[in-house]
Amino acid sequence: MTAGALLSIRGLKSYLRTPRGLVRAVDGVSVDLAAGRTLGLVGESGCGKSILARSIMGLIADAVLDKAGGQILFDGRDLRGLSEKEMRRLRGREIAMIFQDPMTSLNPVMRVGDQIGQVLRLHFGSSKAEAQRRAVELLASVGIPSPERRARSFPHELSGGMRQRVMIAIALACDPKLLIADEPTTALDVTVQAQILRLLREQREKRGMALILITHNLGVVAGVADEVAVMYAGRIVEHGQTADLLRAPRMPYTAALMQSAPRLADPPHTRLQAIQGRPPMLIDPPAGCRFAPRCTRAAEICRREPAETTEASGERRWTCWRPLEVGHA
Amino acid sequence: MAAKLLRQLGALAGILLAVSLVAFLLMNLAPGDPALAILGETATVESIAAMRARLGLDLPLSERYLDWLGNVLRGDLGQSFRANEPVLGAILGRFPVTLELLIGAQVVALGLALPVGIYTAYRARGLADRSALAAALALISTPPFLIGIILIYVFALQINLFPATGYVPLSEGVWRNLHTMLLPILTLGLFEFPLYMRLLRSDMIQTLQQNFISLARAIGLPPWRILLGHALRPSSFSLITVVGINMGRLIGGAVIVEVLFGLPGIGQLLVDGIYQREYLVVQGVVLFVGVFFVLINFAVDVLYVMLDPRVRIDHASR
Amino acid sequence: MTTQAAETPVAAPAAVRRSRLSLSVSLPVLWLGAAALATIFSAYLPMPDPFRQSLLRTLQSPSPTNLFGTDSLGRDVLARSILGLRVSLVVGLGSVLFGFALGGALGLVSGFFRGRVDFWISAAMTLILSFPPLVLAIAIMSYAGPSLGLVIFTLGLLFVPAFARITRANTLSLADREFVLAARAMGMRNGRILLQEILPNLVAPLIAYGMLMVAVAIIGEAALSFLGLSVPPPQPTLGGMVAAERANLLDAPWAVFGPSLFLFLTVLSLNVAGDQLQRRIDQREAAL
Amino acid sequence: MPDQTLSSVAPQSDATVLEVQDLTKTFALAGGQRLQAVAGISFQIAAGETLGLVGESGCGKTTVGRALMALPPPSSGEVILEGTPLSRLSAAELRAIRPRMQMVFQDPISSLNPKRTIADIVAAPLVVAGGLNRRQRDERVREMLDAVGLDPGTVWDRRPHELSGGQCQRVSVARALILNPRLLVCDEPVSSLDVSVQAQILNLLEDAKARFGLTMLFIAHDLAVVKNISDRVAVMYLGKICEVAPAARLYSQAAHPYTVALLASVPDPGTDFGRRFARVIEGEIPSPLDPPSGCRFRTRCPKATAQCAVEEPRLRPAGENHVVACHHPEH
Repeated sequence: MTAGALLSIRGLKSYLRTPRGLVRAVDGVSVDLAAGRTLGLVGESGCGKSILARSIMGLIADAVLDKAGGQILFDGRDLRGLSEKEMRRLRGREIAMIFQDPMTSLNPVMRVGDQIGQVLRLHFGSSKAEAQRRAVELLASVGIPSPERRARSFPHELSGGMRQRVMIAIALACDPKLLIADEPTTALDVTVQAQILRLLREQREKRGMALILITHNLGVVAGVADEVAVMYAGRIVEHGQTADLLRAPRMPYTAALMQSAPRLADPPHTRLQAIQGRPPMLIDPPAGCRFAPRCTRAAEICRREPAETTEASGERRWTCWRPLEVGHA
Repeated sequence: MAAKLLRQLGALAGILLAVSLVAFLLMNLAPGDPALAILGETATVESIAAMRARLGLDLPLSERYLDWLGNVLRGDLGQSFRANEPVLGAILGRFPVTLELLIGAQVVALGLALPVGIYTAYRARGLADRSALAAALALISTPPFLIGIILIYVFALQINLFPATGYVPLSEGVWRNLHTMLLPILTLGLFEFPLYMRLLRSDMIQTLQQNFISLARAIGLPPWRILLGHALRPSSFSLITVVGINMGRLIGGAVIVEVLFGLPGIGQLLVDGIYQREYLVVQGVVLFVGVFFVLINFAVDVLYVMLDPRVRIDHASR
Repeated sequence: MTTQAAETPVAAPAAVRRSRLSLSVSLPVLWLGAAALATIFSAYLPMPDPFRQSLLRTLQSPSPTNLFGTDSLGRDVLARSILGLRVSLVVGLGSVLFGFALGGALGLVSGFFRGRVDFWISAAMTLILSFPPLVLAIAIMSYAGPSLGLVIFTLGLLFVPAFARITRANTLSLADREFVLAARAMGMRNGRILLQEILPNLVAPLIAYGMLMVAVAIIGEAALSFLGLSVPPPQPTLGGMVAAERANLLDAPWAVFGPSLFLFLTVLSLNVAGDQLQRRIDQREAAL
Repeated sequence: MPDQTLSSVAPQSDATVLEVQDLTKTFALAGGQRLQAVAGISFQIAAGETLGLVGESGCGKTTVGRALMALPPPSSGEVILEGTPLSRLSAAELRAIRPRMQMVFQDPISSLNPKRTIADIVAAPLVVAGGLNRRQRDERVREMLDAVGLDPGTVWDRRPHELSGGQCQRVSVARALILNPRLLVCDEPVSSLDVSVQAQILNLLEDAKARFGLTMLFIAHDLAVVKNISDRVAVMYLGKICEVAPAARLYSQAAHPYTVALLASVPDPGTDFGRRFARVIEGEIPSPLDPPSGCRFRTRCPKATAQCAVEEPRLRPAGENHVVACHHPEH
């Protein structure tokens, strides 16, 4: 583990109680993040990346969450050991989060200025006027034109991109040390996505906070993240510096993910390398490597035993019995 | 906005006209001769003809309607034969009793439904939630007269806390009035409570699953502030609508409760009118209640627009 | 073709939960079944004659011969309650079927064709909804004189807007679904789309709703008969029995609470079963 | 629009399967407002060609797809399918011609009736068309399921919710192809699927096109996906077409500033490490209720001049088989 990591997740297991059984949504995840760095967390739907994010925030109800093990060390404290009251002091103040759908993530019957202001009043005890003044400043800083007027708007009067900017303003209000962005641009158009990603990047640099960017889009990760963790079926299967990992994936799943997405650089009618089958059910995952049933390189051992994690130089890790050679992709 | 309001007022006028037509036709198309009904089986052919002429029954239907409507607009709903007083006067004289009953019942129902609904939504599937739901289901399955009879049996007959029947007007003191009105109000309130509670609970549960609630939690708000500050208002829109619409259900319930507790409200007037074949009284009450109900619903629509910014903006921008 | 999907369909989920009948379903169904049988075959049940009066045996407390005691005219309360329940069930089912047929058809047509048809149907529904339902029922019953057919018609009429509204809303949302567009795209006629694509998706929610409405209808009938505006005597009705005996509440509570219990259990059973059915449908919809 | 421009929108060779002339679609909103979702667009698709229609949300691309399928018909303009103008057809004639153009929708679950079995769903077009008995129909359904990569034995009696999104989309493709249509309109067929499944469906569509000799209109917002599957691409902005070019050429030599901005906004996992988003364009699509005068893109365009506000640019040639609607094209 990196010395002085802001966030250090150790063997985290978050299981969900559902009517159909216990879902091993996060099943032994370890990852570190230093202050001021950006981690891209990539995976397909249902791989557990959002559950991981909500576990860090402590946003999953006790009735549903089975804290099956592991630690979440933030600034030296284990978040799993904190009471709900202590977590509340942390949320929005030191760790902030933005969600996927900007259309439904703001309170529809509350003016956006008040929604920003209430964070400041809650954590800093600001007066109403002070909170309002800061809210306008924040709206301006996230690039919203005529912020005084916009502060009095209701969410449905704003476009999707504007709402996502408001969400970012709420998240930044208390200058958090860590911002978790869960698919912040998935619901947005590509030109607006670029605007939001640029905004996130600028704000991270300006404030020196750490950022976890959760997405299914490898391109988004490439543009924003310093390092990337690839998640599959509740586990992190590969982790490394962004350029290293994307140029030379070692875990076959990462490579397959990259080859299955069409790229602008390729000529028309390029045959895509589809991954056959679909991710396993996390109620009863396969015994060995969870990607083995879909993996073209899988051997006997892959199906039998969970893969071990290999650490290489340059903070590169992969969890695979039969990794690709460097330069394969 | 003004055009919108104008259009709504136009629709309101149309509905009111239609209501009056239904009230009129109900009486005039019904089988049986009203004149005969008034005079009884012993009436002679001449007296029936005289009564028909007096009631205007010998005129064509459309003419009778217009005549009647003109009278109604002037405030003349006809004369009650037995009591020998104007029908409108009889209605207005008794309406305060019914109104007190209705308002009291809504206060009781909402006073119970708000805390119970919010808490059960917050702790959905817990023990309190399940007990509250079971109680609500039992109450929904109990006809209003039965709720009243049980309350009478327990509070009037067994422990003698309140009178079983009778009415003391407000003018003779608030407490003396409440003493007679409490059981009727409670009856109607309990009849209405489970509906509101279940509605608020399910809307609230839906709201609590929304992303903006996750956001409210993610900025560190405590549960009670999330419940009251963020979840309650967006969850209460359908409750507000239903509280309005259910004035109708309550007026129906009020008829039963007034008969059961012997309260001199317009429900009692309606039923007496039916028993005594005072068809003008019946018609007057039906018309009055219909108009009252339509106006309440209109007011709720307007209130709704004022409460929900989404609707409000939509209306303003159009 | 080269791509063979290596995926295999998963087994139907949650089949485990569906097969087991919980108490909250079996008990109501049991009661409703027993009630239906008792009312159909009441003539063959070993009970006193529900119409025979006996001035010597008025307001008798419950005994082996009169399980629910006797009323103020000395008639057996249990036997009369069973006959009264028959009226409740017939009116409940009949009026809901009437409202279901008329309202469902109107809602389907107005949701599918929209436009002018929708406008006029909605206007007619608004008119019915402009009166408090029970007051409208009282008015119709009082003008036309009480009879079984009229009670069914009146209550059924009051259900028309509710069924029309729920059918219309479901039809509207279904008509926007892409599978209906796909059906149009393949050249399917409107009638066939309505019957084959839309109607099958409406049945389950409407049945659950219908069960809850039967409960409402039974309460409505009870209220009318409490006021003496339902089926005329000598036919006993549950509401009528309560109204007739409430003066004797202190001396003979059984004469009031006996029929009340029948009423309560029947309505409760319908509500519980309807709720359960609705919950299951919602769960299945959510799983889609 | 001058004829010369129209012909330049068309590919040089081959018979034309679909021709769209000046198509508009206007919706009446509550409160008397009118929304023009598609504001007069024209294009042609040659036999065997795939035309990609790409644009951001609200640009009217889905409306185009539905309008040319007459679901419901366009407000004005003409859709000509293999020489037959659809607006002149009676309802019965329209129903008769429908099998020649079929559609695959965006939402794999919602496009299949939840109450019917997969076999029923795929057979429905045959039932509507008539002419085959039960056995022959079953035989065709089996063939089609096989062709789209589903095992007929396993899925036959299943219902849509028992299949995955990718499998449902395969069923949709099977249903669309069972009557041997000439034209297949795909409306965002992969946008709700995961990347790995998306590749399966894109490959399937390519294979189906080759095997059944299809002509395709492929509507999507994802430029990389559109480039992958299309021969030519039309770019839409706020109800209008702003550029049409062969797929490879559009991506290398885009002429319209909007196309350029769109391409620059797509992040690429292979090359964009630590990118600064230097060429991000500002603002968002204006409301179609109140579109800008002149060129509709001018409010966000870095090259906009006074001319752009007054004069609406028409489509004009910008290279071989390439047209652009811009006063100041890139080349």
